[in-house]
Amino acid sequence: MRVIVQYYAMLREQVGRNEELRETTAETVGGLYEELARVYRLTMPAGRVRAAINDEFVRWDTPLRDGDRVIFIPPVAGG
Amino acid sequence: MRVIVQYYAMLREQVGRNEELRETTAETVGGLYEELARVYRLTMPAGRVRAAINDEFVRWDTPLRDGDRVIFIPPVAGG
Amino acid sequence: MFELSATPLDVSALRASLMPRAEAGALVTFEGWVRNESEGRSVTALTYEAAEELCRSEAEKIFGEARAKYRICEVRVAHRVGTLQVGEVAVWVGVTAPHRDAAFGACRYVMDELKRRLPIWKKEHYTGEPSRWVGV
Amino acid sequence: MFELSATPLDVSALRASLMPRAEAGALVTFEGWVRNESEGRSVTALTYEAAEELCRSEAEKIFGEARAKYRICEVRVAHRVGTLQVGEVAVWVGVTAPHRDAAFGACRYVMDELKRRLPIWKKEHYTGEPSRWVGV
Repeated sequence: MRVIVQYYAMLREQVGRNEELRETTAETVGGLYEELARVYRLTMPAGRVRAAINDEFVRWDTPLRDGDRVIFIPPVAGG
Repeated sequence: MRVIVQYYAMLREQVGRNEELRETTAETVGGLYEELARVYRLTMPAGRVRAAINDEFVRWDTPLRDGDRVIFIPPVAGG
Repeated sequence: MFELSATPLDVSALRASLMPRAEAGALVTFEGWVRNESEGRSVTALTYEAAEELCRSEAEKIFGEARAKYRICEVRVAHRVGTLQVGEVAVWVGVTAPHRDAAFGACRYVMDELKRRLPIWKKEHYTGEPSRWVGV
Repeated sequence: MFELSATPLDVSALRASLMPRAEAGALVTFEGWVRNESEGRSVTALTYEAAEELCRSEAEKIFGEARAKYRICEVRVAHRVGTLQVGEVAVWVGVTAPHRDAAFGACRYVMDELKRRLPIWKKEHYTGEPSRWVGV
Protein backbone atom coordinates (compact mmCIF):
# COMPACT_ATOMS: atom_id res chain seq x y z
CA MET A 1 0.00 0.00 0.00
CA ARG A 2 1.13 3.54 -0.75
CA VAL A 3 0.38 6.56 1.41
CA ILE A 4 1.42 10.21 1.34
CA VAL A 5 3.02 11.34 4.60
CA GLN A 6 3.37 15.04 5.42
CA TYR A 7 5.84 16.28 8.01
CA TYR A 8 5.81 19.49 9.99
CA ALA A 9 7.99 21.29 12.50
CA MET A 10 10.31 19.00 14.48
CA LEU A 11 9.26 15.91 12.50
CA ARG A 12 9.98 17.71 9.22
CA GLU A 13 13.45 18.59 10.46
CA GLN A 14 14.20 15.05 11.67
CA VAL A 15 12.90 13.41 8.49
CA GLY A 16 14.55 16.05 6.31
CA ARG A 17 11.57 16.67 4.03
CA ASN A 18 7.99 18.02 3.93
CA GLU A 19 6.33 15.07 2.33
CA GLU A 20 6.93 11.61 0.91
CA LEU A 21 5.06 8.95 -1.04
CA ARG A 22 5.65 5.87 1.08
CA GLU A 23 5.22 2.16 0.39
CA THR A 24 4.25 0.57 3.71
CA THR A 25 3.02 -2.69 5.19
CA ALA A 26 1.70 -0.93 8.33
CA GLU A 27 -1.99 -1.62 8.84
CA THR A 28 -2.82 1.31 11.11
CA VAL A 29 -1.74 4.91 11.42
CA GLY A 30 -0.04 3.95 14.70
CA GLY A 31 1.87 1.17 12.96
CA LEU A 32 3.01 3.65 10.33
CA TYR A 33 4.38 5.99 12.99
CA GLU A 34 6.33 3.12 14.58
CA GLU A 35 7.83 2.32 11.19
CA LEU A 36 8.79 5.95 10.55
CA ALA A 37 10.19 6.34 14.07
CA ARG A 38 12.48 3.35 13.41
CA VAL A 39 13.57 4.45 9.94
CA TYR A 40 14.16 8.15 10.75
CA ARG A 41 15.14 7.72 14.42
CA LEU A 42 12.34 10.10 15.47
CA THR A 43 12.76 11.25 19.06
CA MET A 44 9.12 12.17 19.72
CA PRO A 45 7.32 9.35 21.59
CA ALA A 46 4.16 8.13 19.85
CA GLY A 47 2.13 9.03 22.94
CA ARG A 48 2.76 12.72 22.30
CA VAL A 49 1.89 12.65 18.60
CA ARG A 50 -1.58 12.90 17.07
CA ALA A 51 -2.50 11.88 13.54
CA ALA A 52 -4.79 13.10 10.78
CA ILE A 53 -5.85 11.28 7.63
CA ASN A 54 -7.10 13.37 4.73
CA ASP A 55 -7.41 16.44 7.01
CA GLU A 56 -9.45 14.73 9.72
CA PHE A 57 -8.01 13.90 13.12
CA VAL A 58 -8.07 10.12 13.63
CA ARG A 59 -7.37 7.62 16.40
CA TRP A 60 -4.09 5.78 16.51
CA ASP A 61 -5.74 2.43 15.60
CA THR A 62 -7.40 3.76 12.44
CA PRO A 63 -6.70 1.42 9.46
CA LEU A 64 -4.65 2.82 6.60
CA ARG A 65 -5.96 2.71 3.05
CA ASP A 66 -4.10 3.00 -0.18
CA GLY A 67 -3.74 6.66 -1.19
CA ASP A 68 -4.36 8.11 2.30
CA ARG A 69 -2.69 11.41 3.10
CA VAL A 70 -1.32 11.16 6.64
CA ILE A 71 -0.13 14.01 8.88
CA PHE A 72 1.64 13.32 12.17
CA ILE A 73 1.16 16.15 14.63
CA PRO A 74 3.77 16.72 17.32
CA PRO A 75 2.73 18.90 20.32
CA VAL A 76 1.24 22.14 19.03
CA ALA A 77 2.00 25.69 20.17
CA GLY A 78 -0.10 28.23 18.31
CA GLY A 79 -1.15 31.67 19.53
CA MET B 1 -24.93 76.22 55.76
CA ARG B 2 -24.35 76.56 52.04
CA VAL B 3 -23.56 73.66 49.71
CA ILE B 4 -23.17 73.32 45.97
CA VAL B 5 -25.45 70.66 44.49
CA GLN B 6 -24.80 69.25 41.03
CA TYR B 7 -27.53 67.49 39.05
CA TYR B 8 -27.21 64.98 36.25
CA ALA B 9 -29.45 63.07 33.88
CA MET B 10 -32.99 62.57 35.15
CA LEU B 11 -32.38 64.68 38.27
CA ARG B 12 -31.02 67.53 36.14
CA GLU B 13 -34.15 67.42 34.01
CA GLN B 14 -36.50 67.35 37.01
CA VAL B 15 -34.66 70.15 38.84
CA GLY B 16 -34.25 72.14 35.64
CA ARG B 17 -30.60 73.03 36.11
CA ASN B 18 -27.07 71.57 36.34
CA GLU B 19 -26.02 73.10 39.61
CA GLU B 20 -27.14 75.33 42.43
CA LEU B 21 -25.68 77.02 45.50
CA ARG B 22 -28.11 75.95 48.21
CA GLU B 23 -28.76 77.24 51.73
CA THR B 24 -29.84 74.23 53.77
CA THR B 25 -30.53 73.13 57.33
CA ALA B 26 -30.09 69.44 56.47
CA GLU B 27 -27.43 67.83 58.60
CA THR B 28 -26.64 64.84 56.41
CA VAL B 29 -26.45 64.15 52.70
CA GLY B 30 -29.57 61.98 53.10
CA GLY B 31 -31.40 64.85 54.75
CA LEU B 32 -30.45 67.10 51.86
CA TYR B 33 -31.88 64.65 49.33
CA GLU B 34 -35.16 64.52 51.27
CA GLU B 35 -35.32 68.31 51.20
CA LEU B 36 -34.62 68.45 47.44
CA ALA B 37 -37.11 65.65 46.74
CA ARG B 38 -39.80 67.69 48.48
CA VAL B 39 -38.90 71.00 46.83
CA TYR B 40 -38.47 69.66 43.28
CA ARG B 41 -40.94 66.76 43.50
CA LEU B 42 -38.19 64.31 42.54
CA THR B 43 -39.61 60.94 41.53
CA MET B 44 -36.49 58.86 42.22
CA PRO B 45 -36.72 57.13 45.62
CA ALA B 46 -33.77 57.87 47.91
CA GLY B 47 -33.00 54.14 48.09
CA ARG B 48 -32.01 54.16 44.42
CA VAL B 49 -29.78 57.24 44.63
CA ARG B 50 -26.14 57.35 45.70
CA ALA B 51 -24.29 60.47 46.79
CA ALA B 52 -20.80 61.91 46.43
CA ILE B 53 -19.23 64.80 48.33
CA ASN B 54 -16.27 66.57 46.74
CA ASP B 55 -15.89 63.73 44.21
CA GLU B 56 -15.87 60.91 46.76
CA PHE B 57 -18.76 58.49 47.14
CA VAL B 58 -20.22 58.80 50.64
CA ARG B 59 -22.78 57.07 52.82
CA TRP B 60 -26.25 58.51 53.16
CA ASP B 61 -25.64 59.46 56.82
CA THR B 62 -22.48 61.49 56.10
CA PRO B 63 -22.66 64.94 57.77
CA LEU B 64 -22.74 67.96 55.47
CA ARG B 65 -20.20 70.74 55.88
CA ASP B 66 -20.36 74.29 54.68
CA GLY B 67 -18.98 74.56 51.14
CA ASP B 68 -19.40 70.85 50.27
CA ARG B 69 -20.02 70.02 46.64
CA VAL B 70 -22.68 67.31 46.53
CA ILE B 71 -23.63 65.10 43.60
CA PHE B 72 -26.70 62.85 43.70
CA ILE B 73 -26.34 59.82 41.47
CA PRO B 74 -29.45 58.17 40.06
CA PRO B 75 -29.06 54.61 38.69
CA VAL B 76 -26.13 54.57 36.25
CA ALA B 77 -26.01 53.01 32.78
CA GLY B 78 -22.59 53.46 31.22
CA GLY B 79 -20.99 51.25 28.62
CA MET C 1 -5.77 55.89 31.86
CA PHE C 2 -9.39 56.99 31.65
CA GLU C 3 -10.91 59.49 29.29
CA LEU C 4 -14.32 60.84 28.36
CA SER C 5 -14.71 61.97 24.78
CA ALA C 6 -17.34 64.13 23.12
CA THR C 7 -16.11 63.05 19.67
CA PRO C 8 -15.97 59.57 18.06
CA LEU C 9 -13.38 57.24 19.65
CA ASP C 10 -10.31 56.57 17.54
CA VAL C 11 -9.98 52.85 18.24
CA SER C 12 -6.76 52.47 16.24
CA ALA C 13 -5.06 55.23 18.21
CA LEU C 14 -6.30 53.78 21.51
CA ARG C 15 -4.91 50.36 20.61
CA ALA C 16 -1.62 51.84 19.38
CA SER C 17 -1.15 53.64 22.70
CA LEU C 18 -0.89 50.23 24.43
CA MET C 19 1.63 48.73 21.99
CA PRO C 20 5.19 49.59 23.04
CA ARG C 21 5.88 47.28 26.01
CA ALA C 22 7.92 44.21 25.14
CA GLU C 23 6.86 42.17 28.18
CA ALA C 24 3.21 42.33 27.07
CA GLY C 25 2.17 39.15 25.26
CA ALA C 26 -1.59 39.63 25.23
CA LEU C 27 -4.04 42.41 24.48
CA VAL C 28 -7.76 42.04 25.17
CA THR C 29 -10.09 44.80 24.10
CA PHE C 30 -13.78 45.32 24.67
CA GLU C 31 -15.93 47.67 22.61
CA GLY C 32 -19.53 48.54 23.36
CA TRP C 33 -21.47 49.60 20.28
CA VAL C 34 -24.79 51.42 20.10
CA ARG C 35 -27.40 48.83 19.13
CA ASN C 36 -30.56 49.45 17.12
CA GLU C 37 -32.65 47.67 19.76
CA SER C 38 -33.09 47.77 23.53
CA GLU C 39 -35.56 45.55 25.39
CA GLY C 40 -37.74 45.29 22.32
CA ARG C 41 -37.73 49.01 21.52
CA SER C 42 -36.26 50.35 18.29
CA VAL C 43 -33.39 52.70 19.21
CA THR C 44 -32.42 55.57 16.92
CA ALA C 45 -29.71 57.19 19.05
CA LEU C 46 -28.29 57.45 22.58
CA THR C 47 -27.17 60.34 24.74
CA TYR C 48 -24.54 59.78 27.44
CA GLU C 49 -23.99 62.19 30.28
CA ALA C 50 -21.20 61.81 32.87
CA ALA C 51 -20.11 63.31 36.19
CA GLU C 52 -16.61 63.81 34.90
CA GLU C 53 -14.38 64.16 37.98
CA LEU C 54 -16.20 61.45 39.87
CA CYS C 55 -15.87 59.16 36.84
CA ARG C 56 -12.16 59.74 36.78
CA SER C 57 -11.59 59.00 40.46
CA GLU C 58 -13.84 55.92 40.36
CA ALA C 59 -12.13 54.62 37.21
CA GLU C 60 -8.73 54.97 38.90
CA LYS C 61 -10.02 52.90 41.83
CA ILE C 62 -11.24 50.21 39.45
CA PHE C 63 -7.87 50.16 37.68
CA GLY C 64 -6.13 49.76 41.06
CA GLU C 65 -8.39 46.83 41.91
CA ALA C 66 -7.69 45.22 38.53
CA ARG C 67 -3.94 45.59 39.08
CA ALA C 68 -4.25 44.03 42.53
CA LYS C 69 -6.22 41.06 41.17
CA TYR C 70 -4.42 40.43 37.87
CA ARG C 71 -0.83 40.73 36.66
CA ILE C 72 -1.30 43.29 33.90
CA CYS C 73 0.85 45.84 32.10
CA GLU C 74 -1.50 48.61 30.96
CA VAL C 75 -5.20 49.38 31.17
CA ARG C 76 -6.96 52.10 29.25
CA VAL C 77 -10.60 53.13 28.95
CA ALA C 78 -12.35 55.65 26.75
CA HIS C 79 -16.07 56.42 27.09
CA ARG C 80 -18.18 58.63 24.88
CA VAL C 81 -20.41 61.41 26.09
CA GLY C 82 -22.98 63.31 24.03
CA THR C 83 -25.30 61.93 21.37
CA LEU C 84 -24.33 58.77 19.47
CA GLN C 85 -25.87 57.12 16.44
CA VAL C 86 -26.48 53.38 16.02
CA GLY C 87 -23.18 51.58 15.34
CA GLU C 88 -20.96 54.12 17.11
CA VAL C 89 -18.48 52.96 19.74
CA ALA C 90 -19.77 53.94 23.20
CA VAL C 91 -16.93 52.51 25.28
CA TRP C 92 -13.51 50.99 24.65
CA VAL C 93 -11.49 49.01 27.21
CA GLY C 94 -8.00 47.71 26.47
CA VAL C 95 -5.78 45.65 28.78
CA THR C 96 -2.29 44.30 28.09
CA ALA C 97 -0.60 41.62 30.17
CA PRO C 98 2.26 39.16 29.92
CA HIS C 99 -0.26 36.30 29.56
CA ARG C 100 -3.80 35.95 28.27
CA ASP C 101 -5.47 34.81 31.49
CA ALA C 102 -4.74 38.11 33.18
CA ALA C 103 -5.66 40.17 30.11
CA PHE C 104 -9.06 38.48 29.74
CA GLY C 105 -9.78 38.55 33.47
CA ALA C 106 -8.85 42.19 33.95
CA CYS C 107 -10.66 43.43 30.82
CA ARG C 108 -13.82 41.70 31.97
CA TYR C 109 -13.44 42.98 35.54
CA VAL C 110 -12.84 46.56 34.45
CA MET C 111 -15.81 46.54 32.05
CA ASP C 112 -18.20 45.01 34.61
CA GLU C 113 -17.18 47.45 37.33
CA LEU C 114 -17.29 50.49 35.03
CA LYS C 115 -20.82 49.61 34.03
CA ARG C 116 -21.88 49.13 37.63
CA ARG C 117 -20.07 52.05 39.28
CA LEU C 118 -19.22 54.93 36.94
CA PRO C 119 -21.57 57.91 37.19
CA ILE C 120 -22.58 57.81 33.53
CA TRP C 121 -26.18 57.95 32.38
CA LYS C 122 -27.72 56.86 29.13
CA LYS C 123 -30.81 58.28 27.49
CA GLU C 124 -32.28 56.18 24.70
CA HIS C 125 -34.09 57.81 21.79
CA TYR C 126 -36.76 55.77 20.02
CA THR C 127 -38.95 56.04 16.97
CA GLY C 128 -42.47 57.11 17.94
CA GLU C 129 -41.92 57.06 21.72
CA PRO C 130 -40.48 59.57 24.18
CA SER C 131 -36.81 59.29 25.08
CA ARG C 132 -36.01 57.53 28.35
CA TRP C 133 -33.16 57.42 30.89
CA VAL C 134 -32.06 53.80 31.10
CA GLY C 135 -32.18 51.97 34.43
CA VAL C 136 -34.50 54.53 36.00
CA MET D 1 -13.70 32.97 9.25
CA PHE D 2 -10.18 31.65 9.71
CA GLU D 3 -7.05 32.73 7.90
CA LEU D 4 -3.33 32.08 8.00
CA SER D 5 -1.14 34.95 6.89
CA ALA D 6 2.51 35.08 5.90
CA THR D 7 2.51 38.88 6.16
CA PRO D 8 1.82 41.16 9.17
CA LEU D 9 -1.81 41.15 10.33
CA ASP D 10 -3.78 44.30 9.55
CA VAL D 11 -5.64 44.60 12.84
CA SER D 12 -7.67 47.63 11.76
CA ALA D 13 -8.93 45.82 8.68
CA LEU D 14 -9.74 42.70 10.71
CA ARG D 15 -11.74 44.75 13.19
CA ALA D 16 -13.49 46.71 10.42
CA SER D 17 -14.62 43.45 8.81
CA LEU D 18 -16.74 42.73 11.91
CA MET D 19 -18.39 46.16 12.07
CA PRO D 20 -21.53 46.27 9.91
CA ARG D 21 -24.14 44.31 11.91
CA ALA D 22 -26.59 46.51 13.80
CA GLU D 23 -27.63 43.81 16.30
CA ALA D 24 -24.05 43.50 17.60
CA GLY D 25 -23.56 45.48 20.79
CA ALA D 26 -20.19 44.08 21.89
CA LEU D 27 -16.85 43.30 20.32
CA VAL D 28 -14.13 41.46 22.23
CA THR D 29 -10.76 41.00 20.60
CA PHE D 30 -7.70 39.07 21.68
CA GLU D 31 -4.23 39.68 20.28
CA GLY D 32 -1.20 37.55 21.02
CA TRP D 33 2.07 39.45 20.64
CA VAL D 34 5.57 38.04 20.33
CA ARG D 35 7.27 38.58 23.69
CA ASN D 36 10.97 39.15 24.30
CA GLU D 37 11.02 36.41 26.93
CA SER D 38 9.91 32.80 27.27
CA GLU D 39 10.45 30.73 30.41
CA GLY D 40 13.46 32.82 31.35
CA ARG D 41 15.07 32.73 27.90
CA SER D 42 15.63 35.90 25.88
CA VAL D 43 13.64 35.55 22.63
CA THR D 44 14.77 37.34 19.48
CA ALA D 45 12.18 35.99 17.03
CA LEU D 46 9.62 33.23 16.43
CA THR D 47 8.81 31.01 13.48
CA TYR D 48 5.30 29.60 13.08
CA GLU D 49 4.53 26.65 10.84
CA ALA D 50 0.99 25.35 10.21
CA ALA D 51 -0.75 22.37 8.61
CA GLU D 52 -3.01 24.66 6.64
CA GLU D 53 -6.02 22.57 5.61
CA LEU D 54 -6.20 20.81 8.94
CA CYS D 55 -6.07 24.20 10.70
CA ARG D 56 -8.97 25.42 8.65
CA SER D 57 -11.20 22.41 9.33
CA GLU D 58 -10.35 22.40 13.04
CA ALA D 59 -10.96 26.16 13.33
CA GLU D 60 -14.40 25.72 11.73
CA LYS D 61 -15.21 23.06 14.32
CA ILE D 62 -14.16 25.40 17.13
CA PHE D 63 -16.31 28.21 15.68
CA GLY D 64 -19.28 25.83 15.55
CA GLU D 65 -18.75 24.92 19.20
CA ALA D 66 -18.52 28.60 20.16
CA ARG D 67 -21.79 29.32 18.32
CA ALA D 68 -23.48 26.42 20.10
CA LYS D 69 -22.31 27.63 23.52
CA TYR D 70 -22.69 31.40 23.15
CA ARG D 71 -25.12 33.69 21.34
CA ILE D 72 -22.71 35.48 19.03
CA CYS D 73 -22.90 37.31 15.70
CA GLU D 74 -19.47 36.89 14.06
CA VAL D 75 -16.17 35.25 14.89
CA ARG D 76 -12.94 35.78 13.00
CA VAL D 77 -9.40 34.55 13.56
CA ALA D 78 -6.14 35.38 11.81
CA HIS D 79 -2.89 33.60 12.66
CA ARG D 80 0.58 34.41 11.38
CA VAL D 81 2.93 31.90 9.82
CA GLY D 82 6.61 32.46 9.02
CA THR D 83 9.17 34.37 11.06
CA LEU D 84 8.01 37.15 13.41
CA GLN D 85 9.97 39.73 15.36
CA VAL D 86 9.34 40.72 18.98
CA GLY D 87 6.23 42.89 19.22
CA GLU D 88 4.52 41.49 16.12
CA VAL D 89 0.94 40.22 16.32
CA ALA D 90 0.96 36.41 16.18
CA VAL D 91 -2.78 35.82 16.45
CA TRP D 92 -5.94 37.93 16.39
CA VAL D 93 -9.37 36.74 17.54
CA GLY D 94 -12.47 38.93 17.25
CA VAL D 95 -16.00 38.06 18.38
CA THR D 96 -19.13 40.21 18.11
CA ALA D 97 -22.35 39.50 19.99
CA PRO D 98 -25.53 41.28 21.05
CA HIS D 99 -24.24 41.34 24.66
CA ARG D 100 -20.85 41.37 26.34
CA ASP D 101 -21.16 38.10 28.27
CA ALA D 102 -21.31 36.07 25.09
CA ALA D 103 -18.56 38.10 23.38
CA PHE D 104 -16.14 37.63 26.29
CA GLY D 105 -17.03 33.96 26.76
CA ALA D 106 -16.75 33.03 23.10
CA CYS D 107 -13.51 34.97 22.51
CA ARG D 108 -11.91 33.21 25.46
CA TYR D 109 -13.25 29.82 24.38
CA VAL D 110 -12.06 30.21 20.79
CA MET D 111 -8.59 31.36 21.86
CA ASP D 112 -8.14 28.54 24.40
CA GLU D 113 -9.26 25.87 21.93
CA LEU D 114 -7.16 27.26 19.06
CA LYS D 115 -4.10 27.14 21.24
CA ARG D 116 -4.82 23.59 22.33
CA ARG D 117 -5.99 22.07 19.06
CA LEU D 118 -4.76 23.87 15.92
CA PRO D 119 -1.83 22.15 14.19
CA ILE D 120 0.47 25.15 14.46
CA TRP D 121 4.03 24.91 15.72
CA LYS D 122 6.27 27.58 17.14
CA LYS D 123 10.05 27.68 17.03
CA GLU D 124 11.69 30.16 19.35
CA HIS D 125 14.96 31.82 18.41
CA TYR D 126 17.22 32.95 21.26
CA THR D 127 20.40 34.91 21.73
CA GLY D 128 23.36 32.56 22.27
CA GLU D 129 21.35 29.32 22.30
CA PRO D 130 20.01 27.01 19.60
CA SER D 131 16.45 27.57 18.40
CA ARG D 132 13.84 25.24 19.86
CA TRP D 133 10.36 23.94 18.97
CA VAL D 134 8.07 24.94 21.82
CA GLY D 135 6.17 22.25 23.73
CA VAL D 136 8.40 19.45 22.47
